[in-house]
Amino acid sequence: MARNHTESRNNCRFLIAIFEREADILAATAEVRRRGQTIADVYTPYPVHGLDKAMDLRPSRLPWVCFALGLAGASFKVWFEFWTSAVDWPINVGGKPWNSLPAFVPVTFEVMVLFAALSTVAAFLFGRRLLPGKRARLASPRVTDNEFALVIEQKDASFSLGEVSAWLREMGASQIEERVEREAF
Amino acid sequence: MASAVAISEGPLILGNKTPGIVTTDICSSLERTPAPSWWIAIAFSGSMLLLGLVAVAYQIATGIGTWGLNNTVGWAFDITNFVFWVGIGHAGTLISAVLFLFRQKWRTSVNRAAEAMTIFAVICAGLFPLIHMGRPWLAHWMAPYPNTRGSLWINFRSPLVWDFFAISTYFTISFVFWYVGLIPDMATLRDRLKAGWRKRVAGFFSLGWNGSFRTWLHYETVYLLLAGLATPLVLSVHTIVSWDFATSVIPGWHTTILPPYFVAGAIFSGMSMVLSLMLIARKTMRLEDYITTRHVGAMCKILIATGGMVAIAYLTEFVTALYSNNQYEQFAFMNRAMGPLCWSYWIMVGCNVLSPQLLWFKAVRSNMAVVFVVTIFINIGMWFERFVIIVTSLHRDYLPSNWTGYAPTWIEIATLVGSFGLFLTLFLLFCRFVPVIAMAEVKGVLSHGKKPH
Amino acid sequence: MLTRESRSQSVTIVLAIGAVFSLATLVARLGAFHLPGNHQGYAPEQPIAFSHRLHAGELLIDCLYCHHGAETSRHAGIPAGSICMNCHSIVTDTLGSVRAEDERAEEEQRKPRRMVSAELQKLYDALAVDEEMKPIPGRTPRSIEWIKVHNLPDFTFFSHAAHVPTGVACERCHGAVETMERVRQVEDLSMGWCVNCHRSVNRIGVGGRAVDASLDCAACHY
Amino acid sequence: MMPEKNPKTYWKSLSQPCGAAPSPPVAGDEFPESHEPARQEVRRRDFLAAAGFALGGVALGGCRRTPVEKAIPYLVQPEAIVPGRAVHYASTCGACSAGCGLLVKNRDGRAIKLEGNDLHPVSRGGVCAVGQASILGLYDNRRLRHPLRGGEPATWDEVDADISPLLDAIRTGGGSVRFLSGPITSPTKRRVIQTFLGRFDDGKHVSYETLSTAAIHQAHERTHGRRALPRYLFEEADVIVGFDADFLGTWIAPVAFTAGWSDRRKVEQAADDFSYHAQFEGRVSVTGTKADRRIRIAPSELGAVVNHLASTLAARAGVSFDSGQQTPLPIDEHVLEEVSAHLWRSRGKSLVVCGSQDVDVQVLCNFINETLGNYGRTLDISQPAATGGDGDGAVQSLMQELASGRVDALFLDNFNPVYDLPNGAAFATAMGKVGLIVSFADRLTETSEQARYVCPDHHYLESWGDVSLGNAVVGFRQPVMRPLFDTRSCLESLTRWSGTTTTAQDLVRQTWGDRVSWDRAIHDGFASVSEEPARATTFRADAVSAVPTPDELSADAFALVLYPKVAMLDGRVASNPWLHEMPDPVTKVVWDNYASLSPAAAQRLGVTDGDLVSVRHSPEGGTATSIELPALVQPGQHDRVVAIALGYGHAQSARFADVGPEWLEKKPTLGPNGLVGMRAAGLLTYQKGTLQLSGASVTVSPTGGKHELASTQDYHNIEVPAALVIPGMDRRRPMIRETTLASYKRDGSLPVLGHGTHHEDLGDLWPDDHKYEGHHWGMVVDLAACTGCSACVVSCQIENNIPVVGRDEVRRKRIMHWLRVDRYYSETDGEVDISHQPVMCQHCDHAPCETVCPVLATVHGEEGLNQQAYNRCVGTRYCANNCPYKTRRFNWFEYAREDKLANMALNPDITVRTRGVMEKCSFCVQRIEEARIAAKRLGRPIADGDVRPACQQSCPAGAIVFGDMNDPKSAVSKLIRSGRHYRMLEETNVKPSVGYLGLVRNRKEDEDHQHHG
Repeated sequence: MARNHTESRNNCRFLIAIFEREADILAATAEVRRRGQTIADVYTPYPVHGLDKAMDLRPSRLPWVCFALGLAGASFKVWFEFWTSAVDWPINVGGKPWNSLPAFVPVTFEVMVLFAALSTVAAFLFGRRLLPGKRARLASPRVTDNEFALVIEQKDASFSLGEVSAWLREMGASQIEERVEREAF
Repeated sequence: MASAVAISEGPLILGNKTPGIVTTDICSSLERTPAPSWWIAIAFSGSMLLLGLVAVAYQIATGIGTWGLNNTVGWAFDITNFVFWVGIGHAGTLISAVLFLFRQKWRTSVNRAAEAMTIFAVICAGLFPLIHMGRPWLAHWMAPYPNTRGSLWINFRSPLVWDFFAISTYFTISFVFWYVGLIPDMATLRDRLKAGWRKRVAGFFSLGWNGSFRTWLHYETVYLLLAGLATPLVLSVHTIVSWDFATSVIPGWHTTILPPYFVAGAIFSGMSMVLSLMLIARKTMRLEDYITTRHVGAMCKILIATGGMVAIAYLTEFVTALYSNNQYEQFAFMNRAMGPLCWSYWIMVGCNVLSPQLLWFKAVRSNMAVVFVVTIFINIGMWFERFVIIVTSLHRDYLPSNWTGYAPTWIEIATLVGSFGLFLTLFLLFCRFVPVIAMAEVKGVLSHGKKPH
Repeated sequence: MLTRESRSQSVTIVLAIGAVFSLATLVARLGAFHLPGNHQGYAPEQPIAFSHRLHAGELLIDCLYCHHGAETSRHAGIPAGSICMNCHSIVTDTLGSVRAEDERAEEEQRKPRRMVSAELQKLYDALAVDEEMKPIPGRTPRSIEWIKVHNLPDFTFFSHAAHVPTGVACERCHGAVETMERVRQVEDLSMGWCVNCHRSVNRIGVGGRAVDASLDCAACHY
Repeated sequence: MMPEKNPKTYWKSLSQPCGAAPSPPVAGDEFPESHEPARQEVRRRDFLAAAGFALGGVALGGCRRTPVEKAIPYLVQPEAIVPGRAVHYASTCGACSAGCGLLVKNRDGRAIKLEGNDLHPVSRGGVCAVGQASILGLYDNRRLRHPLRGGEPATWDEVDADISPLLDAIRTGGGSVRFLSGPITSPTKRRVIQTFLGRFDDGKHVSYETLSTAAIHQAHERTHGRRALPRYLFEEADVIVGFDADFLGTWIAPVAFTAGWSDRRKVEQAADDFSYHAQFEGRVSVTGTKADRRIRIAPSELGAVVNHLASTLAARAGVSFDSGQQTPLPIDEHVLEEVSAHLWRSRGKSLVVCGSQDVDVQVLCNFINETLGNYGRTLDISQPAATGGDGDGAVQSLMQELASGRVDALFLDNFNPVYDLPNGAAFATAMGKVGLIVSFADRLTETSEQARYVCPDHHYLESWGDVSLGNAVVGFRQPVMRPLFDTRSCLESLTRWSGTTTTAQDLVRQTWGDRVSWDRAIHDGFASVSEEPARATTFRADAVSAVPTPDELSADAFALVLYPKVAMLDGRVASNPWLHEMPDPVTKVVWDNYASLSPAAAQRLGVTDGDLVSVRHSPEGGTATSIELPALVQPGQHDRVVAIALGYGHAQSARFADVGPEWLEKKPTLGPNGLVGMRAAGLLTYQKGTLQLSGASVTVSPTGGKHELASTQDYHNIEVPAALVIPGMDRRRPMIRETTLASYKRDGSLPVLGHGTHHEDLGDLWPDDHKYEGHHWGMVVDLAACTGCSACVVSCQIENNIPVVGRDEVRRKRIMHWLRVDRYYSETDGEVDISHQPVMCQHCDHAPCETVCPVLATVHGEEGLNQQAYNRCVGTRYCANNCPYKTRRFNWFEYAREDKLANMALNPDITVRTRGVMEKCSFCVQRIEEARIAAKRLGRPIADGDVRPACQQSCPAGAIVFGDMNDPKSAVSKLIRSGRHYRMLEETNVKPSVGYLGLVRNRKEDEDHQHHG
């Protein structure tokens, strides 16, 4: 994202190759990288197994968000329960001790899960700029149906449209299109 | 679990589908005008819902006295329905989260509907603690917020507070989990539909999804994390629900076996409900290729396993009571089996212990009609299990002078019917407006276009 | 035509302005905001414009002279007409107007007329007494219907007798009544306000004396 | 205590003329609703309802509207009244003729609670349920608010102007005037009636009572030459033998008798002095449940048993007694021997009482008491109370007189012969022949609506009066509030029609003159009268003869026993909802009467609870009467007896049509006859000139119909059903722990419980967090003393504004009483032992209810109270589910009713609860707080005895003791140290603050029915 962002001022040229089979897109993606081209992104109707390796993507760091906020939520809650029950207004409830730690566990757990899950999803949506009502910009209208789109960014002048198109077709691309956009999809 | 349902019986999805066919198959049922059967169904469930709404409105306007409760039996249909619906809900989470963690690919055909069922069941469940209050308009007092009372907080030692947190968390997480799973399919729908309000709605909820694999990568992580969080959550929720009873002093409630017993029961009842619904959907929505005998068979095996756990729990309770040398404890269980409400106990045993034994036979498992009947029996039995636990324990506790009976009023029965109405109405609307099968996930398990293994 | 981006920008701006505006309104009204049941600042008009400033502030009449139930009863009590009449059978108007009348009478060389203020006339009307403070035959006295200023919810038991003898000053809850022309509810009388005072007096005592102010629910709710 | 007459000054024109406590001076307002505390009750509910919508209101918080509430002061400050402070006035209860001492709590000019007067020599601080509830009669909206003339409202002047000339005409014409009343215990009233009637040539006073004791009067006339009711001194009796006399429940003066009886049943005070009590009866009375030995006999067997007892005792004493033609003894002779031996051993310190209306039997009882030397010791005829004693026949002769048209004027006291008399309808017809009927009834009844003039008497709390209590003691009555309505004392009416205008106060004062110190008598509520000499009597042995043997019952007939229920008596209180909803101490049924049958009899007839049976009485030569009633199976009842309560089917009960909440599945409180229960008075018979409540031969046949009875208890046995118990395990639940006197004296403790319920105190897990360093309130209930009379239940209901819910709600087990009395049967060899156990919130220190409340609506106080904050409650009912004692009560509906008059009886210190909240016993925390504030003002700590909850206050037996458990010298601490103290369900470690003292029956050890686990 960051890389795309710096170039967003300028118009970029993208080459979009559409594939119809999962096996073809996997092969083509690997081939693009082997040939040293820059993959802007690959668009698939479902998470294609192995594509992350083919694209050489790093694993997501969202688990850290999940862990940190889950822990924060749990700590906050256990403190809050202790503070309300034993410090702010200690009330004798059924002769139980002021600090009834075991009784605080269930709510603490629930709040931990709630914090962890919501923060992870929020981080994901925010990180991928997925917002309600946002207009989707599609590489191909059927990319959410049954097509796989490989989008190659034309980084430098040495990019040869014809050559790339040719071997992409060879790899099974059913359709190839060039598009000029202000930013990536 | 994984071994119990190990799949080696052929392809998951029949009919040699391609992703495009999947899209068409699933979306076309949303795009057609609804079949008359759907209209009949929604009219039926809608009237049930209406009946329930009238009953609840009457009850809130008049008082809890319109239920058959008394000074000894303070809970009956209300909390029975609550626990029942929470239990139903758990199967959805289990199918989507636990089976996801166990990499059970067969879940993809059923997880969407199962998750929807979870949400609707939790809505139904959440309704009951609310309306069972004497003063439901003060329900917000359950939440700890700063106030002008000093501040007077809430009692974190009360299992009802735990419940409040557990159910609201569970609903939130289930909803988020379901919605996250729905985002790609919403995008599919958006891109298929012609311009119109449905396209705009789908567009709004698809959050601008464009199938980017970078997003998919994070998405899969999120999904995994949610599954990982939902799994202990589902266990915790029913454990907490069981603590409503287990932490009390009432014989028949006050027992340590309740948490595992409840969780097993929840899975058992939920699975049977999922199966009931899927069998209906399979037939009415012509999804035989997606929900195959293999799916049904796998779920039947889960039913046998969880039914067995439940049966063991029933037995253990008795043995524990017998061994306790505590006259109240022993009486509570003798009274269940032979007291004035023993019919409810034997319905429970008949439905939950005996009827699933039929599923040992493959012939039964592959006969959809018989399986359907068995699942209905299990649903009935599991409702009665909660009824037995709540009512038979309460109606005859320590002091013989307090012993009473219990009989529901029409208002209570109408409320139960209404909760089914709510559930079915929501489910039917879901079938109409939301892809009932997780297309993106099904596409992922198709053999089409993949390199042969 | 606006581009898609600029349209979304303008929407954002409009939304932001709206948000800021409503927030500002909200903050401005925060001071005036009361939860339901909180009648802080309530100062209803009374059937007789009785001035606490005059009676308690200027004339230094002790609170307990009129509100004599405060020491022994849960209600401090609104003084009966008979208590007013202890003074007002003689005092019928302000000193100023009585003097003025005296001077005028002297000027006009007549006996000064009895001056009766308009507000006190309401008292005499209620008690159905004439200028000589004799009952007017055929007229039934009516009670004066004062408007209650300090209302506690009915589920709250409050006893003046538990507070006044312990040394809790009247102004602690009622504010500086001796400065008020018309009585106003100064405190919010919320449960938190009660509880916080109970908490603090348990630490610091009342007038230097240690007290035991209960924080039990049943101290007030039963 | 009484304010003196206010000197009239110019603005005090509204002060009270007779010095009664002034009501708020709202002129012409019958219901002073503008009066602040009364209105608070109404607003309280409104507020709670409104608070419900608080959330919605938050949004509207900005637009604030303050509800205008008015504060209306007195015009003239009465000296004795501080608004908001209660004043107590001593008076005498007027609910029955026993005349118990009262302290009437008066708040802001209205009476709100009746408490017992501890100093009272007869009742000694107790008040029964009926007495407690009589306060509601004051605020009864069916009361007449003015005199009636021909059914139309009239003024007193108009009525007087009519009646006086009519009476003059009768007087000059030598006509006859009759005054019909219930038994009159007031010397002043008797005097005024005599004066009034004395002006006529033929003036006669006739008195009558359904719950007649005429046979005792007549028997004493025969044996002692004095037609009187002796004073019974149960506190002096080592051995008590009762024959069909429910002296702890309804007979003559149950409160005084309970106090005396229980004096000798307190093991801690009198282990060596514990009385022995045997009871012979056919039905199961409250007294029978408390007897050490209860012997079931049919009414027809009573004579034979008394005969045998008299002859054995005569033999022991060497007195001649002609036992006549001895009938075989219908009971085990060893039992009779045991009773006789006990009596003989305690001669001079024993007491035989008999409730029979057979004069011959009563004479024999007198003979037994005389033979034992009990006269002058345990019963006294030398200074009896002045009661009526016209004999039951007088009213029947009066009826003939009326029917013949010879009576010119009939005056009817505030009572209802058309309902009470077996031939009431005939009486009503006979009344039609009388020219002038004047009734003093406070309402329109079957009787008073026939009167041309109804001159409503004051309620007794509004009147002056006196009650002769015997032993030269007189109880005094003073008005505790200004009369609510335009009523007039019957005394004043009669005086006025006699031509003078003396006030009732002066009339009472004239009666006693200098013989009592007036101010002190009014202050105390009673006085000893000097110069009232005891009249010695001698026993006339010649009057004694054996009882003739009654006719045998035919094989399929039942002996009818008509009896007054503890709460309903003869029906005089049939308009009181509190009493209708008070569970019967023995059957636990509310809002109905029924035909009680023994289990064997019910089986023989093939009926069970609620099956309608027809009870038919066809006297020889008379017309048959029958009533249809639901059956009730009553363990412990004689197999040949059918018992039916009087007092039901009363026209006044028609008003309860709308009691209880309205909703879809509501079932009516009233029976198919539009009334509560069935009138059984038609089955009363006359025999040998006395009114017979029992003994008539009736047939009982099932009709096939059904009428579900509303009972507060479904399961009655202390043992759980055998089929539900694992063989070898304990069937008996240890709620009631009992022992025999013999084994208690030996062990000093209760029998050890079986394992499984045995409790070992393992100490506290968190000893430091909750120490209860100040007071730690606790209660002990003595099960040996408790008779189950339920005075505490009604007292609690009144004190704590507990609503009446109606028959259907009780049937649904939703009674609201905070305090209930559990009744258990335990059966050994066919003999039934009955135990009563008052159960209220146990205020557990480890309260299970508190832990589960999500919103902290029920939490523990610093002094060990389990507190319930209604305004915080959201109504999950979790607390009630988790209460092992099930003492919590939920407001299933909006039970509170908008009855401005009846709501004046509400306690202004207590919140009226709204729908949807939980409530329960608070240990009368308002009384604790009141005592705390009072003690603070006096600068001393709360002393033992300062706080007495309503239940303890009213208990005639002193069975309930409340106090500080931290104070080792307090009464409650002393009882906790007793060997028979136990706490219910202590094995659950909930640490209740309420304890019980085990039930002790004076039996030999081998008779011990207690199951040793």
